[in-house]
Order: sequence, then structure tokens, then C-alpha cells
Amino acid sequence: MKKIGVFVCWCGLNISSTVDVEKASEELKNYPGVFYADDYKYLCSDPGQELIKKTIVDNKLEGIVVAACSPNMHESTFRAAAEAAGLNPYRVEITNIREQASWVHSNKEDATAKAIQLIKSTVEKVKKSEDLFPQQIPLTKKVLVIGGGISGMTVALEVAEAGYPVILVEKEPQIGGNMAKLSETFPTLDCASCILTPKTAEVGRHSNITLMTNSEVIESTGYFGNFTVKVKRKPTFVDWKKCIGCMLCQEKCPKKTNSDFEHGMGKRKAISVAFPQAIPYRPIISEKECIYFKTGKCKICVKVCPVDCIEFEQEEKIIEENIGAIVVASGYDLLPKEELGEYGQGKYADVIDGMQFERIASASGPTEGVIKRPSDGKIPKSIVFIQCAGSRDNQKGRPYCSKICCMYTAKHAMLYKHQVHDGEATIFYMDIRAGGKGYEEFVQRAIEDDHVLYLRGRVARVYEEDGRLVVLGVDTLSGEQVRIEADLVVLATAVIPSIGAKALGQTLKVGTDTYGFFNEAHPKLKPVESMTKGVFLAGCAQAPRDIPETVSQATGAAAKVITMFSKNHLVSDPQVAKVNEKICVGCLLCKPICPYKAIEPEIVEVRVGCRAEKRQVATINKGLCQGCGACSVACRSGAMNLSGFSNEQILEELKSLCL
Amino acid sequence: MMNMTEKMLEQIRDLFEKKNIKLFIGFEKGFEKFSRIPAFAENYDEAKSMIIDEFETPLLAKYLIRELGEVGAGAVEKSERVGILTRGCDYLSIRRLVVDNIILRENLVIIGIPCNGLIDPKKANKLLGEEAQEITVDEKIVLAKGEIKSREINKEEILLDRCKKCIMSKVEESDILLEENMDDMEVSKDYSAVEEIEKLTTEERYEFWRRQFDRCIRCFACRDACTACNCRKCIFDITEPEMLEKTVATSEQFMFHFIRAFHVAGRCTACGECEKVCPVDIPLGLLNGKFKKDIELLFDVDEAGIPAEIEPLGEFKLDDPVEW
Amino acid sequence: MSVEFKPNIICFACNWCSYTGADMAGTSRMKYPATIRIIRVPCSGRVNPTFVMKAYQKGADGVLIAGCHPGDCHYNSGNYFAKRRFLLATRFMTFLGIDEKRLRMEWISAAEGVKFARVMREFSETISKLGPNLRAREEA
Amino acid sequence: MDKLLRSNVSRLLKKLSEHAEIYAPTMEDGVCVLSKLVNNYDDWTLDYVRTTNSVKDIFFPQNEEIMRYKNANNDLNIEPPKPFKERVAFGVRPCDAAAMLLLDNVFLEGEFYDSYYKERREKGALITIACEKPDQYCFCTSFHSSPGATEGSDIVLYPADDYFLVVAVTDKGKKLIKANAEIFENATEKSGIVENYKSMKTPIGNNCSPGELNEKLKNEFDNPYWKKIARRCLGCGNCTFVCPTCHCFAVCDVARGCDGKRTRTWDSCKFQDFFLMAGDHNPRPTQVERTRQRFMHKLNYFKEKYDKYQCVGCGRCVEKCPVGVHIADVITHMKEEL
Repeated sequence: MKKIGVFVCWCGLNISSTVDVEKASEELKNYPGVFYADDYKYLCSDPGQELIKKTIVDNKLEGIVVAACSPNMHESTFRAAAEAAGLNPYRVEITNIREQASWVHSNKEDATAKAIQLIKSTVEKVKKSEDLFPQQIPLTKKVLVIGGGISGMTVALEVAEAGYPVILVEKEPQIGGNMAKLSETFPTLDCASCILTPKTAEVGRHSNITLMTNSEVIESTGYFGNFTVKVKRKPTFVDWKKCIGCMLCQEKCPKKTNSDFEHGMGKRKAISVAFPQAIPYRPIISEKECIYFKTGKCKICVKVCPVDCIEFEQEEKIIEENIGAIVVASGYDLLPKEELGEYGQGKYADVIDGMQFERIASASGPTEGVIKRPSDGKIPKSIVFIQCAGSRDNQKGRPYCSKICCMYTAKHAMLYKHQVHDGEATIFYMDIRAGGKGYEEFVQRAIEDDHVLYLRGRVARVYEEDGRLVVLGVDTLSGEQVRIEADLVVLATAVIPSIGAKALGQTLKVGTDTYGFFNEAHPKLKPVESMTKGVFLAGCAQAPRDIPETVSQATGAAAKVITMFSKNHLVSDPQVAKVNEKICVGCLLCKPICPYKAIEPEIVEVRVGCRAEKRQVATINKGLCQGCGACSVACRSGAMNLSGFSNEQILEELKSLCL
Repeated sequence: MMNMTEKMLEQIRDLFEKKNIKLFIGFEKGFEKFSRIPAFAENYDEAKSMIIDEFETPLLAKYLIRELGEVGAGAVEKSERVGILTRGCDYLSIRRLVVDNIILRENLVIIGIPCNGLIDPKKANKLLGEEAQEITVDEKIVLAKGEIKSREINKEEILLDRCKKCIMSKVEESDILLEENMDDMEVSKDYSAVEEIEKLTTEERYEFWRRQFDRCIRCFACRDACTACNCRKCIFDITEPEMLEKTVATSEQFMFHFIRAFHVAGRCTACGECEKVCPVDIPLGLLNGKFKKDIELLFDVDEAGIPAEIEPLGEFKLDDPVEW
Repeated sequence: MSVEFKPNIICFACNWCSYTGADMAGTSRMKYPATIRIIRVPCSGRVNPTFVMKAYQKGADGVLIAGCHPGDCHYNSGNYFAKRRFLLATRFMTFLGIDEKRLRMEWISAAEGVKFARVMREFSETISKLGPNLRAREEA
Repeated sequence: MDKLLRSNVSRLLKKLSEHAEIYAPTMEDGVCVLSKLVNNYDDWTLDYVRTTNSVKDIFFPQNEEIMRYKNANNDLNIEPPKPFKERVAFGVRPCDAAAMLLLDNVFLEGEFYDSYYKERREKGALITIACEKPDQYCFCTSFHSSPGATEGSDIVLYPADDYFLVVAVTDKGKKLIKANAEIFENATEKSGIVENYKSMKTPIGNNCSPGELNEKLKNEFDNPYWKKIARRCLGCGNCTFVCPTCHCFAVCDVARGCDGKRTRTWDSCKFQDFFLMAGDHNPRPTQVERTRQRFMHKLNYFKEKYDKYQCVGCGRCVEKCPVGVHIADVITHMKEEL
């Protein structure tokens, strides 16, 4: 019978308020197999850990049960403490009597009874535990960054500077992401492309960074340190190596079409580059728009091209890369205004969203920076800005705050007032969230210096009446209804995950939350890591945030990658599957179950009685196996088992819970 | 049918002469009048007692596990080949072993024979009321003569249970085919027996199975006759972890029959041997039938009895049904 | 059913989604009856239907299996296999005469602490109404 | 000599049930099983040749609790099983009754006796019904018994048209008749009903009688015949568990947390791990040794120890073995060969 030590944690009042901790440790004292049982105020504190270590050494304990908070919190802490005291860390199990007992039950007697039963069942589990030793796995020191916006580029530059190769995949033909579309940035009003182009240029020419624009990740297999990723490079129909970027083709191309980059505010040619400072500064032919693709005629671009680099029959290419770590920086999109019924559902040309206003206000935009009405191109005399369009709105299923709209709407109003001094800028808001450095001062400047009118209240409806837009809202401070006629209405629509983020999540096997933002490993303590080891998160892919926060998070993610690459090999979790070769008959019912293809048949020599016999058995690639255990259910004779959550352990736990 | 036996003996002599096989497995007369028992011949003259006729025979595939699988490492490398007499249902069991990597197909010489339903002498005796001394079969009518009475019985009535819902009457692929099947056994899928139990209320169902399982004496004949049960060491013989206790209590019986039915779910070839060998006649076919019916219904498998490369529980579809 | 019947319910919670969801329910101090005992498993695909039968045999009155939403599984396909296994196992247990309301499978993600608490309350309520499970249960 | 009207049987069983549990052959889903009658005392049937489970089930049940233990904080207390109740087995066949004598040899003779079996035997009574119509599997006559034999029974009922002729064999039987005298009548006609049951022949007749087989079997240890029949044996426990004379059992502890019970259950020499020893050594690794052991024990070792063959010719193993590996086949073959 194993000598097991049980430690019940008070966790201050968190546990002891509804679980009688003393009674629990008292009752466990004479439970068969338990050699030592005690309770302590804060087990996760240093003195708490010392108590555990000392008890292990003094009594030569063979197993430890810590009844405290969730294993997701301190399992590694207590296992490290045990390891320091010479006990194999996988002989330590955690009973969750805080999040799953004291905090969720009010009746003290029930909660204590349940806690005691849970601890007893964990003691049974520890009795069946074994010594497990981590595996060493080789590591590919190359990172894949998905998304070429400011966060993706920051990660790429940081990791490249640290000397490791980077592959930057961007679905648009050029990098820069949403930031490249902005006019100025708050709170300093310095021009977005001025601070961005040095970064994009550096990324463009950095020797360690391989740029794969106009590409998407379509498949990712393997595990942390050894991913195999397939990237599909969509055809650009122009041979970018030969092209010298003279852009004659773009000039001469007869076909004009809506530019996605301009968000419908401007036009572009069928063959074009999105904006002048684009990196790589190479054109792309839009298959849908180009006349040659539709009718087979035209080919003007081929005629004018001095280096003959137009390739109409260019195919998409699938490139396979061995990757060590993946950083998801897929950025954000704005909630399409068509979804906002009360603001005209995109029917009115002069009701635009924040990004469209950025394009109008941007010097490299369609209006060269002059704020005009998209419908008739006149200078608007009065603009109404509507905050929280689609955000903080439970009916529409987006109760969260998009965080950046308060600041960029104040900036929009300020830019408008700088151009049209006598113009009226009115902002309907609920609460102004200006928490960053210099943010509040920026909003005050908009109110006091630029006389932007802030009306606290929500807008009920926006409709068109003889050529002008009517905005019906309420001013909750004065309690009156408000009716404003405006030439232009700008909606600060909600920030939503970029299109295709959910699909990317399923390809990379990284969970996304109900809104489609990627799930971080821990909201407070692991914001840049995803639940899947080796996959990191940066920027708005994880939640709406502004540029300073994005850059700091991206630098954090890069640091994580660099620390991962600083070691020559990785240490894998030993809680993986294990085959008992004496029992395995080699039927391989387990093989199709394994998502990581970690199970392969093998012919082994096994001694049976007095003769050796050749047998086919299943074998596990310990590096590939992630320990899900689905194969052990397919195994009829129980030959396939999962260390750490073995059949014996789960059965013992189950039996003692049912007593 | 007589010439079938001569044809078979010819083939066997030829196989032994050419040293193609080290062993041939067929049938010979048993202790009682119409019982046919497995026969093993390591040379031609041991095979002389083998016969082929229309009476019920146990499935031979199970013996391949011992003859080829464990001892001869036949699962792993080419070894001396074993000849086996095969009807459609035998072929399904052999395919079960091949798909489960218990034996290698090239270690087998399959001699396919036609079959249009076997007669169960026990059913004939029951209808006759005494032990039949003589049973003669022509086409659809069977004449059974006992010491006192004799009766003409419609062949359908005394067919073996598995023949009534025969999945494969022709041997799909064989090394030697003695004779082509005359006509196919057109048999439609019939889960009426399973549906009957499903119609009962939950209490009635539990009562029904409790009564059946209380009779079970845990002799494991069902496991030992089943080719889908081909583990090297059965989980019921493993004491650590003890999935099944030795005590024969009602809850243990439910555990035993649940685990066995679950282990062959989607892998059972509906050969009915388990039901046939059960000394207390528990309708085990219903248990496997229920799984087979659900698999065909839920995962649109057209015939779950024919072993697939990957068993139904070894794969999934994104649009599997969701409701419970 | 007499008031003081306290059902004994076993919940297999998958470590990445439902167990974290349970923790989320804990951190937001949601309440559910103390009749539920949670066993942590790496994935819902780890739960062997034999464990569920073993639970009934050893005295559980209800079993609940909580896993990630299809498509979100940390191991990519664990919950799909779990779904197939329990689609068959539930029907088979009902066929054997065990009340189908005593086994429930739910997809609960790491962020759905609210749903976790609600499902626990509902399930504990259903099982309390059903009373103790005497079928396929071990004699004392 | 007494007489018992068929119509009075249910009355007799009801009366006996006042202080004893009544076991009688009942039809369950087409299978005749010797099972306990709880309240319906005319649930018994007579159209059966033999019950699937023998009367061994009552005195040496498949599953028996030997003791219980409780281990509350390190002091162990042991509870013996509850005392057994009186039991009356009605509708037993003469071959099963004879089998009980063989079990008595094993469990009661010699220096040590099996207390559980002894108590059950003392508190049990066998009311046998002579066989009217033995079937093709019976060969009790080969073991100098007969469809009308009385060995092992307390009372034997000989069926005649609407009544049974009652023969009390043991004083327990006599006491039982005296205690329920009002149900029995005294029989006038003695027209040799008993004799013709005793002289009735079974279809197999005597050609399965072993005679001096045990001497010959002594040096048949590696006769190729064992390999031949063992090759078709599936290794299930069917024949051993339906056999009324097989008595091997396994004792195991079933723990439930800190308490538990020790149980005794039947075990079969045909199982793979029956002879498995510590250290994974198995003296009988393949089916050949096990099959040989089963028949050598019945026809050789038992005879040498108790001077009786361990078979009563009930025919269950002949009927139930799916592949025809049974004692009738062995005896007939060995008699020819040796």
C-alpha cells in the first residue's frame, strides 16, 4: 500500500468558507493508504510548498494529493515542488475543491461531504499512479506568422532579429493590414503610413523573413516544435520576380472596379497594387474583373509590360513548410453596416463606417484626404458620429466593448474640424472609454479646442429625407429627444474577428470563443498563448485592442517563440498512450482513431513460455501522441492505456466516488 | 450433394500432394445422427472422413486463430498454408480475422462451396417430438422420419437462424470454387425481433434482460465461439483492472453482456454462433442485432455485417446525427 | 421521491473545455447542487462507455459527459468519436432497460461557465425526480 | 408404498414452502430451469427430459458468499454468512440425484469437509421424478443407474397415469412423508411400475459404460486422440458448468472501499487461466492438456480415489457441446481403441 500524503488548502477563506477543511484533513488521516494528512492556509505560497517538500522527505511519501484550486492553476507548481523533494511529479494529483466545490455550493455540510469524497477518490487515483519521465523531442527553429498586419509584422521582426527564420503569411496581396488603411492614429495624430512604412519596408527586405502574401494556411499537422504546415499561394497572374514595379500596366488597364482596400470608397484597375507604399510593391490581376479572363480579348497589360511578366495561366501553389511555432495575428474586421438595421442597413451612401471615413480622410485615399460625401462629393456641413454601433449590444449577440471606437471617433471628429472649421461634429456616445496614455487628454482636446459636441445617448434611427440624413436620438443628460440633420453619418461599428478566423482556428486546432476571437490559455496569466502548445496569439485575433497594446502583445508573443527556440530540444508531456505488448494482438482498431497518426504497427519478438515468438503489435510515437486517450477506448483488451489517466486510475476514482 | 464431397476430397488430395497446405479444416459426422463437427486433417487419409451436406455446422474460422494466428505467427509472415472449407458466412468470419490482422490472407487456401441454407436437426427433432432417425431433403420440402412419427416439413421452418437472415450466400472470393451457387438466397433485412424488444417499456425491457441474464452461467461459450472476439488475452481474464468480477450477480451479468456486445459492435458478422452455442439459449442475436440496426441507421452503412477496412466506430463524419 | 434522496451523479469533464468551463462557473460563483462529482479526463473521447456502465453498477444515479463543441476539440476529433460511441451506447443501454434520461452528453466550451452551471442544475433536477437507479446496480 | 395425485403436487409444494425454499423445474422462455418458486406454486412443469442447470446449483451454487469483512479505522471484523434456509428440490432426475453422491465424496469425505456444502446438504431434500422418456443424449444406464434409480434421492416419484407412486428412500424422506401424510394416500396396486422404470433402456444404452477404462487410461497420457479432440474444443466452460459432477471453484475477495466480501464461484479447467500460477507459469498452456485433464479426472483419477466414475450419464455435455467434445465420445472411442 502506497504511503500517501494529503494536503488540504484553506486558500484563505476561498475554500474554508464553505468546506470544513479541518474536518476533511481529520477524516483523511485514517483513510487506508494515507500516511500523513494536514491542512494549511496557503499551500501555493512558499512556506506551503516547503511544508510539502519537508513532509515528503521526512516520511519518504510515495504519493501526494493536494486538495486546493483547479489543476489548471497550480498542478505544475505542486508537481515541481514534489520533484524538488525527489518524488516523481506524476505521483501528485490535485483535487479541485475550490472552483468545483466551495465556490459552487452554499450548504457547508454538503460541500464538506463532497470535498471529502473527492479527496478520497483522488487518493485512490494516486494509488494507481506510476513514475513517468518526460521525453525529449527535436525542434524546428522556424516560426510561421499568420497575418501581415502590425502585430504579425512586429512578431516577424522581433523573431527575425533574434536570428530565427520567419515565414509571414498574409491573405491580402500586400502586408500592412488594417493599420495601412488608417489616416492618422490617436492620440498623437501622427500619420499611420509614416510610422508603418518603415516597418513594412524592413519586413520586406529582412533576410530572415520569407514573405508569402496572397496566401492562406490550409493544413497544419504535427505538434509543438514539429508542425508541418501547407500554405496555398493564390495566383497573382504576374511573375513578381521579373516585375520591376513600374506600374505601367495599372495605368493602361481599361477596366475599373471597386477597391477592397478602399472599402468601396474608391476604385482601382483590374490589374493594380492596393496603395502606393504597398510592400511588396507588385500588381495583382483580379480574376473576376479582368476583361481577358471574361472574354479572352484585351491583354493591354501584356503589351505595355516592359519585362513581359504577365502570366494569365499562373496556377495556385501549395507550399509545405516544417515549422516549430505558429503565431496567429489574423487581426480584425469591422461589423458590416448591412447588419445594423436601425442605421439604414447600408442603403444610404452617406452612412459609412469608421474604416470608410479613414479612407476618405487618408492622403493616399480616393479623395486625397479631403473629407467629402461619398454620394455627391460635397464637403459635409455637419457630421454625426454614432458610437457602439453593434458593440455592447446583447440582442445582436455582441455584449463586448470594441475598445478602440471611442478614441478613433474622437480623432475623426477632430480631423473633420481641422478641415472644416465651421462644420458641426456631433458624437452620440454611451460612455467614453479613453483609458490609454494621453487618451483622456486627447478627448478633452477634441471637446474644448475643436468644439466637438458630445451627446450622451443612443441613436434610435437614421433615415433619408429630401437629400439629407435625419438622425433621431436622445440626450439622456437633458432628457430630451434630439433630431439632427446631417450630411454624413459615421458608424463606429463593432470590431469582429477577421473573416476566416474561425476556419483558421479549426485548421490549427485552436479553439475560438463564442464571438470567433481565439481562446487564450489563461485570460490573465497566459494572454499570448493559445490552448494548443506551440501556437501563440497576438493582436486583435485574440480580442479587440488598439495599436500600442497590439505591439506590446506581439512583442510578448515573439518573446515566447524566442524562449521556445532558445533550447535545442523540447520536453514533452509524458502523459501519453502506452501499449502493453504482452496483451496487444495487433488488430490496430486504435490506429484510425489517432488524430496525430501516432500509432503504427510493428513486428516485435516476444518471449512466450520457453520460445520467442514474432508478433505484430501497435506502437506509439511518443512525440506525436498528445495524450487524448481516444485510442484506449477502441482497444478491446485494454492493451492500449493512457499514462496519467489510465483505465485503472479512472476506474478507481469512479468506484470511490460511487460509494 | 454427394458429388460435392467427392469434389472436395479430390481437391484436398491434390492440395496435399502439391504440398500446398499443411492442414485442412472441414467437417465430419459427429456423435449424434445429424451433428457435424469440425475435422482437422494433416494429410489426405485423415481427410477421408470429411463430408459436405446440408446439416448445421459450427463456423470454422475461429480455429484459424489458433492454427495460424498465435502458434504459427501466421499473422506476421508467410507460413505454410491452411486449407479451409468455406461457405458465405464462413467467408465473412475469415474476412473479419484478416481485417483484424489476426491471420494473413495468403496463409489461407479458401475452398468455396455453394449454400442455400443449412438445416438445424434440433429444430427438426422438436417439430417431430422425438429424435429424427432419417432426414431427406429435396428442394423446399424436408422429410423427417423418427421411430414413431414422420413428417414433411417446409425447409424454411427448420433453417438455421443465421440462414434466415443470410448476408452472403455466395463466397465473395476463394482460391478454389467447387461449384457456383445455383440461386442467390434473396433475404431481406429483418430487425423485427429487435424492434419487438424496443417496443416494450423500459421496465419491461429491463425485466426481460434481467430474466435472460439471470440464466447466464458465465461459461464464455459465446465469446469462445465468436470470431470477432479474437483478442490475445480477453479483458474478462485480466484481473488488473478488473472490469468484470468473478461473482455471477445480476449487475455483473449486465456488465459482461454490455462489454461483449460493445466490443463486437460494428464488427459482428451476424453469424449467430453465440446464440447457437449458448447452453441456456439467451437471445444474444438481439444484442448484436440492436447495435447492427443502429449502426446501419445512424451512420448509413448499408450492411454492417460485411467487415469494412475501418470499423464504423473507428471513423466519423462531420454530419453524424446529433440528437440523442 | 422522498425529499432527502440525494442523487449521486458522475460527470466526466474534458480537461480543455468543460473542466475549464466548470472552473469558470466556479470563479463566477455560480451555484449548482453538490450532487455532481466531476472526473477530469483529457478528452471526451477518453470516456469509455464501459466506465458509464461501471458507474451505474457501482451506484451512480446519473452520468453526464461534457466535451468540447464539435470542431473545437483540442485533439481535433476526440469529441466526434465520443459522439459516435455514445450515440450507440445510449441506445444500447436503453435497449437493456436503463432509463435514457440517466445519461446525458453536453458540449460545453471553456467560456460557457453559465451553461455548465445550468446543465448541472437541470440534470441534478431530472435525476432527483427519477429517483435512485436500481437497474444493473450492485447488491450491497 | 404411498401415492401422490398429480393434482396434489402444488398443495404439497405449498405446504413444504412454509419452512423451506422450493425449487422446481420451470419453463423460462422455452428453457427448462430448476428455479426457486416464490409464490406461484403450480408454476412447475413436467414436460422436460432434464433441467438445464442440475440440482448441484442448490447445494453448491455458482456464486456463494463465504464471509464479509469490515475494516473501520484499522480494526478488522469478520461476519460469517447468514445461516442457510431449508431447501426442497422437486422434479430432480435420478442422474442428478446420483451426481450429488459424487459431490458428497468430494466435499464431505476425508479429514476436512466443506462446512457450507455440509449445512446446505443437511438442510436440503431431493424429491426425484423417474424419467418417463429419456432422450438420445441420456446414458445413465452406462453408469449402473437407470431412469428409475433411487441413489441420492430422499423421495422418488414414479409417474403413472394421473398419480405418482412414492418411494421414500432415506429417513429424511420418510419423515417428510409422515409430516405431510394428509396429502399422500396409500397405494394399493404394486403392478411393477417401479420395476419397469428401473429396467428402462436409454437409446445410447450401455455402450458408453466405461467398465475397466480407468486401468487402461493410466498409460494413455500422450495418446494422439487427446490432441485430435482438443483441436476442435473452443475452450469455453460450457461442459464444466452444466455438468452436475464438476466441482472446481475459485475463491476471490471483492473489495468495496474499506469493506468487502469473500466469494466462491465455479471455475472451469477449460479456461485459459485456470492453471495459471504466480510468475506466469501455466502447466497446461494449450487446450490439449486441459481436455486430457478433464476426461482423465472423470474417468481415471476420481475412480482411483473414490472407486466411482465421476459421471452419471445425464447427457448435458453431449447436448450442449457445440463441437462434440464430450465424455460419451471419449468413452466410446477409448473402448474401441484400447
